[in-house]
Amino acid sequence: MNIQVLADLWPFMVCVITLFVIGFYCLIVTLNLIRALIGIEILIKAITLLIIVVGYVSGHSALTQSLVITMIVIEAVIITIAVGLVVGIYRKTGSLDSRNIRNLKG
Amino acid sequence: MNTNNIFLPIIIPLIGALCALVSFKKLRFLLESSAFVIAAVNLILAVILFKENISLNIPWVLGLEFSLRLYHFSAFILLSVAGFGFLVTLYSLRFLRGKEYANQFYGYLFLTLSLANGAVLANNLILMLFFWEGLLLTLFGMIAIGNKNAFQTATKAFIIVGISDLALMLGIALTAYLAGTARISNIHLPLDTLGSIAFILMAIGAISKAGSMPFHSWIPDAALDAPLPFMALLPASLEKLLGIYLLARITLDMFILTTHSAMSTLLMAIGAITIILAVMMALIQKDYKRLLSYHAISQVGYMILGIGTAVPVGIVGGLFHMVNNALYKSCLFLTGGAVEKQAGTTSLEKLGGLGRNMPVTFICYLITAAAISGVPPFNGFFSKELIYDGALERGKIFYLAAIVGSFLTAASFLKLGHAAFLGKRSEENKNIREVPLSMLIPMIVIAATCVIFGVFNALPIKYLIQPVLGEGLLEGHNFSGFPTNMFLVAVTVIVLIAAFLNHLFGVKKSGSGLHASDHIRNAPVLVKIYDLALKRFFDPYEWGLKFSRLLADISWAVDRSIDWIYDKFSVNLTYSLSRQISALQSGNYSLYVVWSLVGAMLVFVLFFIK
Amino acid sequence: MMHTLVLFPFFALIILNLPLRVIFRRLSFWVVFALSLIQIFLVFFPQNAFWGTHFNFLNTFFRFNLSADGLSMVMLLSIGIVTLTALLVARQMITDSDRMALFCSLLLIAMAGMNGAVLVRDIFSLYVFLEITAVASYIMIAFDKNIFSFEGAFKYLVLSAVATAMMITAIALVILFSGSTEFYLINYAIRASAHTSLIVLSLGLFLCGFFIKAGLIPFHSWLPDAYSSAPAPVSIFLAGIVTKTTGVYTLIRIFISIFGFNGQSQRILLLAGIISVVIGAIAAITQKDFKRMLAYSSISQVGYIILGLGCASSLGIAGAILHIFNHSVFKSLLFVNSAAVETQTGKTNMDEISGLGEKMPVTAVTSTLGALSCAGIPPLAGFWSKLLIILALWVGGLHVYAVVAILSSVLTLAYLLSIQRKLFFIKGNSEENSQIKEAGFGISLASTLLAFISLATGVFFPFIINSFIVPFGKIFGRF
Amino acid sequence: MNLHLVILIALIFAALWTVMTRSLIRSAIGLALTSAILTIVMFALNAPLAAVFELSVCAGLISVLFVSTISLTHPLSRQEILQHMKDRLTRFWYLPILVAVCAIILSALDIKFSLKLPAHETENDVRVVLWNLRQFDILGQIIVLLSGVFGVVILFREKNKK
Repeated sequence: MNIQVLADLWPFMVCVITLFVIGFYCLIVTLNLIRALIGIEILIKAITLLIIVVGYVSGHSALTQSLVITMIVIEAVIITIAVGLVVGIYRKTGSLDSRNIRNLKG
Repeated sequence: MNTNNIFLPIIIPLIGALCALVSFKKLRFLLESSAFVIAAVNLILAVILFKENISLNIPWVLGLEFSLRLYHFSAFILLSVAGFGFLVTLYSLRFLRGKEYANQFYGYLFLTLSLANGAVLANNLILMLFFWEGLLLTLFGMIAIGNKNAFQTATKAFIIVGISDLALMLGIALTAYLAGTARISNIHLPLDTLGSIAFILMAIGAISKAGSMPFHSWIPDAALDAPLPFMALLPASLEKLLGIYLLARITLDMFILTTHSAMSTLLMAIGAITIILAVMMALIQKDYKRLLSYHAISQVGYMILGIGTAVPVGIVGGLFHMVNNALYKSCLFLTGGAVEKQAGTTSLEKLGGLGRNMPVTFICYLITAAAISGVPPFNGFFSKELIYDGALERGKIFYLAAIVGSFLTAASFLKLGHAAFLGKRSEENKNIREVPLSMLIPMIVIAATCVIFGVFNALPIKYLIQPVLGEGLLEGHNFSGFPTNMFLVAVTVIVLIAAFLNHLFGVKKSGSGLHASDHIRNAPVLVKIYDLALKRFFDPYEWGLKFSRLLADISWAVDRSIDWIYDKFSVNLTYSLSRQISALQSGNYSLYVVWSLVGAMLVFVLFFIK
Repeated sequence: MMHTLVLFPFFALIILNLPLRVIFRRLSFWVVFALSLIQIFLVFFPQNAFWGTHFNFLNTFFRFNLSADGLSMVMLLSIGIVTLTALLVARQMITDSDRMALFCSLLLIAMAGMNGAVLVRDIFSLYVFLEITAVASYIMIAFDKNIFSFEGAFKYLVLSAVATAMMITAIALVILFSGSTEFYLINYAIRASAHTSLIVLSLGLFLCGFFIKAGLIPFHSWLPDAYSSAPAPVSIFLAGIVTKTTGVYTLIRIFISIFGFNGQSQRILLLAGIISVVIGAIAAITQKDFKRMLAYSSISQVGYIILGLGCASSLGIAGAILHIFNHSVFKSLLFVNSAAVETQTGKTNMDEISGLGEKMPVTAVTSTLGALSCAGIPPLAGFWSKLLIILALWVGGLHVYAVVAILSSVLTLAYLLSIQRKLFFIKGNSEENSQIKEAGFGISLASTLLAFISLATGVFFPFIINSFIVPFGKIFGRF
Repeated sequence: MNLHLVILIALIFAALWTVMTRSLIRSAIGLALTSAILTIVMFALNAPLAAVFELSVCAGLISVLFVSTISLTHPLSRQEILQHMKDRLTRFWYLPILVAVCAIILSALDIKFSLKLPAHETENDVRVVLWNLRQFDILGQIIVLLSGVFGVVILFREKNKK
């Protein structure tokens, strides 16, 4: 690791933060359940990028790579489950509109 | 003798109480026999212990000591308590037969005996208070098992006696603080400012136990509602004994009551007022038991007057009067009970001419009524003479009150005797018979004792009462024998004759024994006072009720507004808040994410605010 | 020895789902039953020679960095108890043996996940095992496959994903300044380095992530929806232990093992705690649904735990840990009771149910005990832990917090007793209630057991304080 | 370095397109594209193994999952699509501006990290780290995969029965 690398860190950080903004915006604003999942996916992309950058900068890229591999597996499973839930909701309500899942309130 | 025997007077009645409370209704014989045996054992024990002098101090919880002391005064009271307990038990055996509450009554009776013995023996103020409060509970219980009004009356008694016990408690606390010890035999306090307060507080406890004004008002009510043996036992004898015992203890031992002190005058004033007011109320009663109950109050006045004089002759008179009163008053209540048992009522309107049906009862009544009126040579005469003597020494006004009380007492008993035992007998009373022997025996024994204590008055005075004062206080006097002050005797005799004449006048005017006192009742000024009194205008309890009702109204208003704050305002506020929060939970997950992000921002803001 | 707690459920899971499932299907209940009992046993006898000798060979295959301190032990005990309870209730409520086998497998996964999360000493492994627990929870919430359960599970998933995102970001930052993911190395790095802004950033992200998982206000919103939509045994499991492990335990762990306390973090904990305590209790008052009310109550109780943690004193942390245990007992108990009411009447709306006391005496009595414990009435268990927390607040000079905590306790008592009265003790509609019986053996057994634990913990508290709390004080003495 | 910047900007644009495109299918494809660009970044940052995983799992598996889900669901009618487009435009219109503002401000900040990082040990191979040092994570991965299987079994089984 050297000073040059550290100096280059900031553009990556900017990219990560921007991806976070896009992901959260999508998650909050969309009314489509699948697009909400895509928002979550973009969040995960941002995190993946962050970890890799951190590993690159700090010189622990083996560690961070293994972490990223584990994370990708887990997120894949979570997205699978989420898709399962979305399909279930679609079967019950006939649409992917998130306004259909506002039954539980109060 | 073993020191531990001092526990027996407390334990034996306690065993009796437990036996009685657990016994089944079916086993009436067992209940009655065990009650009789326990009462008898208690009496024998008191006799055996009479000459003993035992002192016992055991360290107890919280640094207090469990200390009992048996000496001539407490032994004397112990004997009296045991004696009355025995006689009342004997009487109750028949009176309570077939009553639902018999086992409860015996239980309370023995509990009362046990606690009374404890209170008499206690040589520690705290310990005494413990027994004293126990008596409050048994008092409540005994009244409450009477007729259907009894519970209300019991509550009234409980409140009145409870308040005065509270005063006693404060007094005890103050006394123990001032004296630095709670052991009664070590306390000798002067009556300075704090001492006077302590004295007054403890005296309130004592005289309210004895039933003096203004703590009397539950007694006439209880007379109607509670079981009759209760009246003979508690207000008539036991409570008087305990109250006056405590009063004597605080005036003789614990505080140094000098002859011309304000406290002494205060006590005498209370005594005098009690005598007059209670006997005036007694005069107009139309119920056997109620009339007697007012006399029970009135007689306390004599005792307080006597002890309050703080001169030897008065104190001896007061204590002697205490014994005498316990005797004749309980006997009078027992005759009342006999009448109630046989005639089914105690209302004087329905009674009359029972003297022929119940001769023994009548004779007992005659003797004891003469004794209470102060007719020589019965015991009442001698004690009253001593009290007159003492009162005259302190001031003519007290003597005057005492003698007027005596006149009215005599008048009211003439009226009572006339209305109940003489006069015209109604048809339904034709078949009334004399009461059974077990009820007669106590009456006869007590009446006989009245005569004996009168004729041989040296017996109680020399052996029972004068030792209490001790040689130092007596200064070589001996108050037994026939009164020495012939002037007083003459006045007494004149008063009694006047009372008799007054009665004849009343009978002639109204035409019956029952209304013989109506001319006094209808006298110009008195009529209004009486009217007010009958409306319970002079009953402090009623005042208290009215005052507390007023207080209740005020606090009701305050309470409503506070309640509104609690009940409506805060609840509605909480509910509306709750609904607002629920409304925020709209079910939209996007909103949830937004909240979480806002929360995260707040967390970071908090982190960077130092 | 501790690795067996993760490996046994894992092996059991594989064996039960081998192609011979037809045979093992019937066994699955007993396997989970035995495993949870073993776990409880292990907590009480951690040094037992049997585990030391017979299972050491596993160490040669696996190199796991696991250890258990007092906090982990309490969590393991709670996990064992709540799993057992959920299992007993599930046996009563899930009749189809195929579905029961699936449920048991999910329980095993969640159990392995939570045990792992409690035992690991590596921040990334902690994340992995939290995710295992979370995945199992999503599936369990959606187990009934009706629209409500899908909705609850989806909301939990979305919020949980947000929490995960925050948490991994924080982990990345931690790696950036410490170069490691192990607790003690991070702790060294924090003490040694001066990158305060990075440390604060990562701590803040951790806090937010775990606040979401623990359901503190204003991060709570998924919690009532998920609890109320889940099937009854899953509600018990979620409320009793899942959120406590994934949110509360992790919070305590990162504070005591990694970051330590400072003024700012303490203030955040206290504020989050007190807001949750008050708002959770207020929101619970007007709830119509039994389970939803309990969910809000859960938020409020978690607030107490966080308050105890926020004291940053050993007394407060001991109170917090004890309250986790007590909460997992009494809240599971109340959810078991709600399951009993739900199975017997078919309703969860409190306005439609009343006067069950005569018909369901066991439920009535045990739920009253649970409610009193929850409200902190002596001598039940909840009283002592709340007392410790409030005492710690007072001793720490946080008088306002202490007073508010006591007042909210009154509020808790108010709403819990009012529902007790409504459901069990007033006269109900006798026609409607005529068919209702006591819930079956499994539910009654579970509720009786939990009520007994709650009572025994309270009554024998003086013994417990000597054998558990004082050791806690030693462990956390350095903070 | 300039190359990095170009790739990063491409990544952001891919993500933006993913979010803002009106069709779900295009959105899924956009996600795959984002993943692919991320893979390039990861290769550039000296993380080849993770990059391969990213490409295979995220760009491959998850995109397939999304596409198949989208095809499972009922396609919208023409009018609905038009209505939908209007809605989306009004709601997503702000996102590019937000992203632009965010990116410009952050770039302008240009924070220089002056980290004193702990000296790291000799760099291990990824496989060594993964298999030897992070065994517990591997165990966790296996359990997660198993739970994923259970999830699929439970959540999708209804279709099989029908």
